[in-house]
Amino acid sequence: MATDISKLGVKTKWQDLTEGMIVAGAGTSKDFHTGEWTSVKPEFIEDKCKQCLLCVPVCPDSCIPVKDMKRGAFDYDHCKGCGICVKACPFGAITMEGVK
Amino acid sequence: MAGKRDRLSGNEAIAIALRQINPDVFPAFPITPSTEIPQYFASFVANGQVDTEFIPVESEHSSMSAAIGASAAGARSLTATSSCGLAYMWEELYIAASNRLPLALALVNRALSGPININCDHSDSMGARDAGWIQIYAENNQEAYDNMVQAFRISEHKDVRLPIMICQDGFITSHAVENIELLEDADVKNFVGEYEPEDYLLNPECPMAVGPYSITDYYMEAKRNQAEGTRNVSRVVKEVAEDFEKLSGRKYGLFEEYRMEDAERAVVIIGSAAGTTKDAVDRLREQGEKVGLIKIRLFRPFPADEIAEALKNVKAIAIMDRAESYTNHGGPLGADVMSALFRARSQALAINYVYGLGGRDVRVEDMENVYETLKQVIADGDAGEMYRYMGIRE
Amino acid sequence: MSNHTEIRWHGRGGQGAKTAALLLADVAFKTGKYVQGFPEYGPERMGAPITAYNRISDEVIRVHSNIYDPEFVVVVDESLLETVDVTAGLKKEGAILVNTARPKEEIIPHLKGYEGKLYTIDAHKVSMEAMGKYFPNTPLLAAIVKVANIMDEETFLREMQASFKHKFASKPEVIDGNMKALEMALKEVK
Amino acid sequence: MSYNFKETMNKPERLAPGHRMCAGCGGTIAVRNVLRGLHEGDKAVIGNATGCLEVSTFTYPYTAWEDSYIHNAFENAGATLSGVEGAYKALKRKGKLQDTNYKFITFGGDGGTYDIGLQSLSGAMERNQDLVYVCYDNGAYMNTGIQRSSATPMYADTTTTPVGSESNGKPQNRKDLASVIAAHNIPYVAQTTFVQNFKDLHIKSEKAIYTPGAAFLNIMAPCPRGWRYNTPDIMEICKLGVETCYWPLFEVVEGKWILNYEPKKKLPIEDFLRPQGRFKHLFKKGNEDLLEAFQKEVDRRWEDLLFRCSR
Repeated sequence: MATDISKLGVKTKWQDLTEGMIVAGAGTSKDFHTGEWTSVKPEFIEDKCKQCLLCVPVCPDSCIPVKDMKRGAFDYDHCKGCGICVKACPFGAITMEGVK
Repeated sequence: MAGKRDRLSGNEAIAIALRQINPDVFPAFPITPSTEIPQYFASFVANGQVDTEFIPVESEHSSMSAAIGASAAGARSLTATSSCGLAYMWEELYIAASNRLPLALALVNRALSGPININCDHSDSMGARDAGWIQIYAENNQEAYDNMVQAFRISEHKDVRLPIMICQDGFITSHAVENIELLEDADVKNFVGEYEPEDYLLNPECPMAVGPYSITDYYMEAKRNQAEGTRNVSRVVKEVAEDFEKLSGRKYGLFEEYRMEDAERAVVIIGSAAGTTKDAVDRLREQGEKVGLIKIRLFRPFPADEIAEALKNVKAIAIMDRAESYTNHGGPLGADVMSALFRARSQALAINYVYGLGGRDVRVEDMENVYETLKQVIADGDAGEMYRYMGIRE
Repeated sequence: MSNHTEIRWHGRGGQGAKTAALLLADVAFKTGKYVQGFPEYGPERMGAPITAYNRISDEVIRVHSNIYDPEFVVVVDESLLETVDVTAGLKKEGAILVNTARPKEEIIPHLKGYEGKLYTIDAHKVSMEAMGKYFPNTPLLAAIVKVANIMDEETFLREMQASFKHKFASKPEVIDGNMKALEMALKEVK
Repeated sequence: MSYNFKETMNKPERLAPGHRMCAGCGGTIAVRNVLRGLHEGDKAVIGNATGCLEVSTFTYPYTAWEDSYIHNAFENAGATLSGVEGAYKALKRKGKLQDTNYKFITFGGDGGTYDIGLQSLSGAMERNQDLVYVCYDNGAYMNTGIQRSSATPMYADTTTTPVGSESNGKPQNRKDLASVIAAHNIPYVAQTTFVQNFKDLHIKSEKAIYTPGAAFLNIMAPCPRGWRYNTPDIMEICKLGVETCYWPLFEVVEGKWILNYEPKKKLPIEDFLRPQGRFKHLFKKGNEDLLEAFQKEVDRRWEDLLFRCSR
């Protein structure tokens, strides 16, 4: 059974930690919002997007979701604002302050 | 309870126990004097007597690493080693324990380098005593075999889930052919049972992540959580021993008390020299001397209260360490026993001997002399030098 | 301790002194005895002097030390007489068995005044005649069984036959030679 | 294997967001794209040597991995996954694990792979364990603060090979690990990086994962902090690495060396070095000979590779 990580915080007593510090389940890092690390974010200009998806593989933070062969809105909860996607877009559909 | 009489070396005995257990994964790297264990086992694999995945890795660090990987994956796994091999695993020993992985290590005790030496002492396992492993020691091949059969039941118990080290004395028991009584294959299989972990890497129902980075906020709680497993070991060791006695007729506990009923002088010792000491005890008992012996079986976790209780009527104690620990005041067993005595407010006089390093032989006469020394200690009412060497040229 | 026998073997690495000690333990075990057979290990390779030991008893053996005062000593390689104190601790009620073609008179001076009995066997000759190859173990095993009176000859030969059948299951042709070596050795030890 | 970029991008994400790698990290770009080599429906166990990736992707209780994951220690990812893969074989054989296909992929930085983990990697490769070892090579020990590794290029300024009045950075050449692993005569070895819209990397990852036996992928994964380039420029840096022949794309399939890409016009090494702060000193007046020496080494290795691939 997957570990309920909402019960595991820095106030958790030793009795309530998982045995061997394992975490059953996957992808629990989604609950950790690295989007707070930066105030500068890329902006997605949907009108200019041709859905080439070239921005998708370059994201180090898996913040460009793809569904039915189309990219969606940026995941700002996790985006650290590195700006790589801005450069990857051939159509100027992504902009970010300080990146050209 | 059908046993089979046989004569085997300690290494053969362990290998046969492992054949009967038929573990899932056995990564191994040779080192004297444990080498024969993977050798025998490889022949069982080659002849189809087991269906274990035998992985001949390139080092002991890797044998323990692979055993950890296999165990986390959901497989019953183990390895074997000695001496520098164990030292090379050092980091991994801690990881196995902190991950709460119930894997086993057949350790054939040998002196650590340097100088390099292939013979018996306990410096290898004693150096690993704080790694979080269960450590169980054997006096002879029979005990090595019996302990191996019980190992996974202890290690995999849901209240324990800690790795276990089954130790025997290099060459002295590992390479000596002696009589032994083996259990039937089916009895061992039934006794050990199936390994059924709750969470494991190869669980198709639910993935698992193991081996996290722990920030300070969690680390201390994690260590305390681990210690809870250790606290349950004594109880589980006794429970498993009771079941084992029903199967084999052979009785085991946390330690063996030999002629301790009215003993005024006692030796506390680990391993093959306990047998030699029993002969010394018998000789002295024939002369009317009130001497006894405590042979440690479970050294980690250390059954301090029980040992203090067993020693409560004793006037003088010699604690025998087959390892130096360079404290300037004695060896590791000495430290544990003396601390147990202190906690129990014991008034006994105790001395701690370092003996048998690098295969230095221990004779019945040597142990008789130890009891003689204890007699003098009682007469003097003073332990004198509490940290001594036995059998040293000086 | 009733009926407790201790034997020390002196050989050279590669000659099979360890194997001989293990074989002796094996055959004694089969007659219901408690046994120990163990080598004294070092880093030596082929040719270096090595020691092996046996304890054979009617009672459980608990002692795990080497043997210092044996009843019997077997010298697998007579060249060791020059370099090793083979009679050290040897009880005078016991005996020493030396693998040699030489007459006893030539051996005695090497025994440092040992007062017990000396037996000899030419294991080379026996081995070559019976097996066509030099395996000193087999004749020496038979000789020490006889000298130390470990068991009666008939039982010994029966047990060894069974043991060889098992050991040489894949090459039964060598069983006869081995058995012949045992029988010859029982006769030739003197 | 037909390749379709958009389909590859449409696959489920196997590295979740919320990990704590630096903004612009090349390591996680490598990981995400390697994992896209997995076929949908197949499960995986991911191994990981200690390093940035490990401490950042599984900080208790947050795992970024959508598959089972094991971190053991720094130097033993190869051995650890050997044990996992051995367990898989054993459990399958014993009928304890049915109907599920698992693949085994382990990631290590150059520290855990070229250096401290080389023995364990070599062992796993030589035993031909059915796993893929992926090195995300950023050319230094970044986790501990940019110390030199045997993958660090010559003259790079690192914290243990600092540039100073008597030092031009790392004095030694970098180890050619892909060749070392190829010398193990395993079924599949490849070197790649983030070029050609990842086609090269995606195809090689799928091949590595689905080649029975041991496979090794060496992926140049720039580290903006350690290399000191403008973070958004990672794709350009990778491209220059390939176009200067500093980081050639090749495969060794069953012992056969195959060059996957030859630049139409090989660019001078300066083009790759100039954007990186760790090589700033090479462009000072008087250091022309260092650039020349660097170029010579790149040329020598490129010629050597061409020769191997021509046989």
